[in-house]
Amino acid sequence: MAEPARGRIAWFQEYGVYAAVGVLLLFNAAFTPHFLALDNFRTQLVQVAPIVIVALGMALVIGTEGIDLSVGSVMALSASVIALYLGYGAAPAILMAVLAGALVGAANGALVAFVGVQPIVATLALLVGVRGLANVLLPQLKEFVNPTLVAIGSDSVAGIPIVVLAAVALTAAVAFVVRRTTFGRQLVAVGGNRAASRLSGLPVRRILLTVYVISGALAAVAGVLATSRLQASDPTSLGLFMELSAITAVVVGGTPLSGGRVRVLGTVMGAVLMQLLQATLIKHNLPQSWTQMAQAVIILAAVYAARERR
Amino acid sequence: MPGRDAPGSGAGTAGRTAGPVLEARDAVKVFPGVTALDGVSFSLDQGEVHALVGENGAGKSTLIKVLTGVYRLDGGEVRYRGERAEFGSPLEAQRAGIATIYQEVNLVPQMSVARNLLLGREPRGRLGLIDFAAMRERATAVLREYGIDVDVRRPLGSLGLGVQQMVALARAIQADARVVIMDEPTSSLEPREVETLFAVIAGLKARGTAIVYVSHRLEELYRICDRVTVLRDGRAVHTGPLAGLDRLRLISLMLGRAVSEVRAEGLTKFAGHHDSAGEPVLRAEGLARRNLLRGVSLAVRPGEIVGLGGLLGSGRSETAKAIAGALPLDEGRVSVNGRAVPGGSVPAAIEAGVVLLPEDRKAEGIVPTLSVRDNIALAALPRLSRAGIVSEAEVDRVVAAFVDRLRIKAAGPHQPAGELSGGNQQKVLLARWLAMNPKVLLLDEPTRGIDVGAKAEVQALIDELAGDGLAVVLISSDLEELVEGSDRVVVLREGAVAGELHDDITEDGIMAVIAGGGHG
Amino acid sequence: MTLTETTRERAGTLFRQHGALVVLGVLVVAGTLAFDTFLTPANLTNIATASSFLAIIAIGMTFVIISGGIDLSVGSLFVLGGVLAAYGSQYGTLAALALPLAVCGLFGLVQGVIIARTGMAPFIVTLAGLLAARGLMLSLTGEGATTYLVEDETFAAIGQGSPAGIGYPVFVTVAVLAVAAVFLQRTGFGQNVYAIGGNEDAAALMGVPVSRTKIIVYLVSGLLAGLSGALNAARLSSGVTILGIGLELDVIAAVVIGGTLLTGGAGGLTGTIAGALLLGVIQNLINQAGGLTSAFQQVVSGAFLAAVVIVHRFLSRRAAP
Amino acid sequence: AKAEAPTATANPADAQAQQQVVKSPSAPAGGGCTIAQHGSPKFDLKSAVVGFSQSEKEANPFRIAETKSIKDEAAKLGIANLKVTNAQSQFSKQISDVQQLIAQGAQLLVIAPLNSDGWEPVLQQAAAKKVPIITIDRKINARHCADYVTFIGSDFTEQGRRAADQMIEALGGKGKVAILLGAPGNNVTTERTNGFKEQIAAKAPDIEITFEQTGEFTREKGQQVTEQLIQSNPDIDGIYAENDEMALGAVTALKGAGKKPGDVKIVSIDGTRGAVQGIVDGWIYAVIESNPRFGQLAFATAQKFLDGEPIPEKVIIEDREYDSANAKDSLGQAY
Ligand SMILES: Nc1ncnc2c1ncn2[C@@H]1O[C@H](COP(=O)(O)OP(=O)(O)OP(=O)(O)O)[C@@H](O)[C@H]1O
Ligand SMILES: Nc1ncnc2c1ncn2[C@@H]1O[C@H](COP(=O)(O)OP(=O)(O)OP(=O)(O)O)[C@@H](O)[C@H]1O
Ligand SMILES: [Mg+2]
Ligand SMILES: [Mg+2]
Repeated sequence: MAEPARGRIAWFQEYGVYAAVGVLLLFNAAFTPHFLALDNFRTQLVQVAPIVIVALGMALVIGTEGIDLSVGSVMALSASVIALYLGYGAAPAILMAVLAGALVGAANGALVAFVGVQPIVATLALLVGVRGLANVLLPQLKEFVNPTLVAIGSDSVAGIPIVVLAAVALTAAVAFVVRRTTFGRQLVAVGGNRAASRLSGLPVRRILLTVYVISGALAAVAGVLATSRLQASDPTSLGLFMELSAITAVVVGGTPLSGGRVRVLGTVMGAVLMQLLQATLIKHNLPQSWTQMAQAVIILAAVYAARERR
Repeated sequence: MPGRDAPGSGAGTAGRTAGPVLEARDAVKVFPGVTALDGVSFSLDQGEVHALVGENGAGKSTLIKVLTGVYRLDGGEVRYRGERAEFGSPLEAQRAGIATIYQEVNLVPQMSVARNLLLGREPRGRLGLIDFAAMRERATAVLREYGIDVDVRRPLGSLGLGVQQMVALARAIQADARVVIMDEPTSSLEPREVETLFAVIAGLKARGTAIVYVSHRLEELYRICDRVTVLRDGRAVHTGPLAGLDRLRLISLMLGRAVSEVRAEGLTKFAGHHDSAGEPVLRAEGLARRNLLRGVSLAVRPGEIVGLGGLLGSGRSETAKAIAGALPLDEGRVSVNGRAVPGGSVPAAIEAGVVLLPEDRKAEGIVPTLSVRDNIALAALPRLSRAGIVSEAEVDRVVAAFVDRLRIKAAGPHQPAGELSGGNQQKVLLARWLAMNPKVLLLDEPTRGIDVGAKAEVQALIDELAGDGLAVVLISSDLEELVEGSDRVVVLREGAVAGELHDDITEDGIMAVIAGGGHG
Repeated sequence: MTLTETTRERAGTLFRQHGALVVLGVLVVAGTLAFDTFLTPANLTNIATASSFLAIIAIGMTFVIISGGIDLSVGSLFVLGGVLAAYGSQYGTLAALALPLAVCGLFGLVQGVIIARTGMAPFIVTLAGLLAARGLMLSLTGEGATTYLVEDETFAAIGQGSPAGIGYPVFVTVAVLAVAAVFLQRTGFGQNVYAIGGNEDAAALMGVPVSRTKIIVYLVSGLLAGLSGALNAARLSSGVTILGIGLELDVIAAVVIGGTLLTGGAGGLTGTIAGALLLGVIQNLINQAGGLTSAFQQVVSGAFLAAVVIVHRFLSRRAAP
Repeated sequence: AKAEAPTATANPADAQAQQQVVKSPSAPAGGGCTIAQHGSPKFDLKSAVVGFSQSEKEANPFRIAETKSIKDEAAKLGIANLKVTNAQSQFSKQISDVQQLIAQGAQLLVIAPLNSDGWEPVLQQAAAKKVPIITIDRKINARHCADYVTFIGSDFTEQGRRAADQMIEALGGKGKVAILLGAPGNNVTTERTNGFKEQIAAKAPDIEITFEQTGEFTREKGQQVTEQLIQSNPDIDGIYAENDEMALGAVTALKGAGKKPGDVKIVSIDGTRGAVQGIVDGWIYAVIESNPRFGQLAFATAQKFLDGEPIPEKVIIEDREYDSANAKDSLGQAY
């Protein structure tokens, strides 16, 4: 009787984000001049890449019923560290930046897993402190001319920007981790029922720690990419409010904040949806007030469609 | 459904005259993938105790939730006191005079006992504000009637499940109810508490209250129930007086098999005593934990089933947890095959071959968002993967084997475990541990909330495992199970060993030790 | 074996509830010893007044968090409330108060209804609310370009008057706190808030009107954010448009430092107030110390916050598992 | 750690040229504000407690130069007791910062306000204690002399007009222009936008403003918005960026889209070294300066006030312009 309707609902729950992206694409194809150009899609993908990368880490953290507010500040820290170590060449600088991100992640993870501080507070403390640290290390924006770093930000391989390739590769890696590895299975179990996971002998603390380290490292990678795109290290404004964008992408993509589930491709689509929306509003030259209200509506609609029914 | 309404219905305000107080007619409830109720008709008369039985997943809890406004019907109707009733929420049903104790303790663990007990009917003082002193007094007094003596300011969650169950009972029955519905109220209760409960039920019945009683413990049904309705696969297959209904017949109705077939299998639970010679596999010595355990020692040989007896709060669950590394110890040591197991670490215990089936499967067992498959494979994942990558084929093999062996009823291996019936969840947990090939199996209430069929299966399984040389510690509030299943029963009292029964294990014997008569 | 709470457990509970107060006390003593300009009436009233706006919002947030939710929209509602109050002040005192309360209350109400009726996560619903309220504020002010000035003397006095040297906002905070505390601790509504935060399903089965309670909780949060914004507008004599960004995080920090668990079901208001004051004192001490670069100040604030929650966590760790 | 080698070094000889020059001391007919009128007690600047409240983190060239010039000048004058606070872009914090400075006994307040409105609580306390206030770079909407002594800074509307003049010149009075707006709600944004639009409307009706989106004063947002812009409006002729950071972001975006220097004319405001270098490289057409070095002027004005001289309501400073003609030579003067 009600079966077909139920089927449709389930479909929407699963693929609502994809449908929304499709609708936006159609709208733009019809009403936005110069939208259907290769360059345009490249621009959108390049802009969304750092958000996607941060959101991947965020999705893992959210899968464990946590949250990581410090990601934006980690991006800034990554920018500072790059500027600091660029003298040794691009590779060591990037390495140090990612290491710094992982360290911040470890601090988050330690607070959450070992001290037992609630994730939102622990990472809030680091959100504040790490942004400050980024500024202490590098008091102001600093341009660079390092050819390798500039190339990472602006070159393409086989017509696809390196930044986008990085995002695709990391998405594949995270999807693999979530779907195929022991760690991936364990992390959603920890998010689904921590006590049960502990009693089943899972190394709950280590899993939590690792998840935050991954999130920090991914945020740092996003910081590297954003910095190389900007051709300057900007510890003040890089990654501001990134945590909200990333969380939005994750949740719009269908991963519940209550943990126990991670949707990797959904997360990517969530980020793409928000990017396309932003682009649409900018291209149609709508004022900021409109942009914000439209985002509110889209977020609600997307999450409403994908919500778990009871 | 149309035209089924008796002509002139609604006119016959059935107040105190005959006719059902509460009724379901052709009730249908569909969940994604499962038709939980498939046209169930059920009627409850005034002053009767009506048993509702059936296998796990038969739809008992769903029927209750439909009757009390938790779920909306997909078809059919609910009638209360002769009129069509559509309760929008449990609150409405409660206000109308239907008190319900839902399956699984459903209270707020962070709140104090008193607040839980009196939520929604707190004593008011001046200006209509809550009077906490009065609340404490009232709560303490009420619980004392049920034989529970606790500091009612403590968070409920810090107490054992049994106490929580009693609080839930006390809470529900307090209200002036016309109908009281109890979904497996005794699953965590001790004989003493069960007696208290039965006394309460008798009192209610005498007042003319109608009672719906769900339990998998058949002997209880025969003691207190007047009529019985049997559910099978979402259908009501039998309703009638319980007296005169043969126990085998009842079981055959629940299982949907011929009586002869059931008789042939017998009510097989435990095969009997095992050959348990040799050195103990598990040795626990002087386990102590502030306020909980005071020097418990225990030894279990391979192939032996050691029962743990005792009242609520006597420390049985804590003992099991301590051995499994889930409770940090102040003192004491645990060893397996003579090798010491580091305390306070679950992975270390598992490594040594000690596993625990926890008492509270909802809070400590099932990961509701994960599939049946992932739940079963959870603990064994490291063994089922190579270089950190899960071998799906291996997982499928193990899962399929256990779903089959334990007859886990699910829409498929990918159904979220949170959607399974309680009994099937328990089987999933059992499978999770059996997949680990343990040496020592600690079972805390392994058959709690499991139907007769499954219970027999689980018991047979436990027997079989012991026969294979596993050392088993069995905690059960079901004295019958303890008596029949154990080779030896260790009785705990107030966190210490009070006595031990070897050869002649009887319910009376256990009760005597519990009461303080000094065996062993 | 005792079945009553052990002293250690009780100390733990006590500390969780009043830990912020203890830390606050320690900081005040330290501040007094370190700086002569700290324990002066002027400085203390400054801290109290400045903290009161945060405190009022945090009171609403405490209800939300105890109920198991979260409200990210309060920063935006704070600035929206201020703009509306300043705009409304041209029509008199009543309008200056009623307009922000009505609009922000409505925002809270709608968020509450969406959360209660659709089961969507509060985090995401109120994140949308954050964006929508800010968008509305921007469109009311010509993309932030227009600053409405408070035209009404009486209304301005509510923000600026200071009988006995203590600003009205402090009195308002105390009044709001008193009323809120009675509601939270001594009424059925308050019990329901704790119950749904502790275990929503159980609460529903126990007959708690879950939807209604949630809706009220977000309504209260919206109202208080609007009230705080209006008071602030009165104090500043204008509807400043650049306020409130990231304020929700400060508010959440205050509530959590105050011992309310984000998991819901536990916590209280006195801790929240202490948490709000604690944030104010930390800021004040950083300023007193001087000499720190702005970047370093942030490092110190972050470290402070982390230290407070760690200490808090260790001291309140319960004896029993 | 080892950073990349710096690209340019400051030339101390430029120091003099960098100082602010007063454009309009405009002593009004009323004679300005004297210490007698204000009511402040006389004190010796050197031994006084002076409070300086900075609005934003010292993380962009403007704020760095501003704070540094205040601190340097105080050191030079031998003012031992300078208390500095930073509001980290939170207006509420700035209010309590200044209140705290007053509570700590500040006798003179130099404020770089985050916002022009909303200073009532501070003004009341300052008035009660008769603490003179000098605001720099942004003004406070309040009563001259009663509430504050003077405002020293640029005229943002005028900056917008001058940017428009440059744009008109660049485009020959005809074309399509995009505006990269500053942060919404900021007075600076509003005034620089208004000045620009006024002037375009008045002087070059053939220039069409087809696009205005906020870049929030940051390089990253400037880049992102410009990337979207040149996709959807490939025929854009000029970009007016309301600060240098956004202009430099726009340059990166144009480079990325394969444009050549000069394809799109960029005019911006601030005068940071990066932007002036942009002119040299041909990417930016012109930059209107907004000079952040307030130290000398602020303390000189304070001293005059203490000496009893009348102080005008506004001290508007002369802002330079950089274009292809002078950029190379003036590089050392940019901050
Ligand atoms: N919320 C739900 N969503 C989906 N399926 C459900 C839900 N609740 C129950 N079911 C399914 O409905 C069927 C009936 O379940 P119900 O809980 O009523 O069984 P029961 O008779 O109470 O079993 P038990 O004795 O184990 O408690 C089961 O197949 C169960 O999986
Ligand atoms: N009758 C009671 N009165 C007061 N408190 C009790 C009572 N029964 C149990 N408790 C509390 O519950 C706590 C734990 O009980 P728990 O259920 O774990 O014990 P148990 O011996 O394992 O019994 P069971 O597993 O059968 O419930 C005890 O420490 C005690 O504080
Ligand atoms: Mg059931
Ligand atoms: Mg137990």
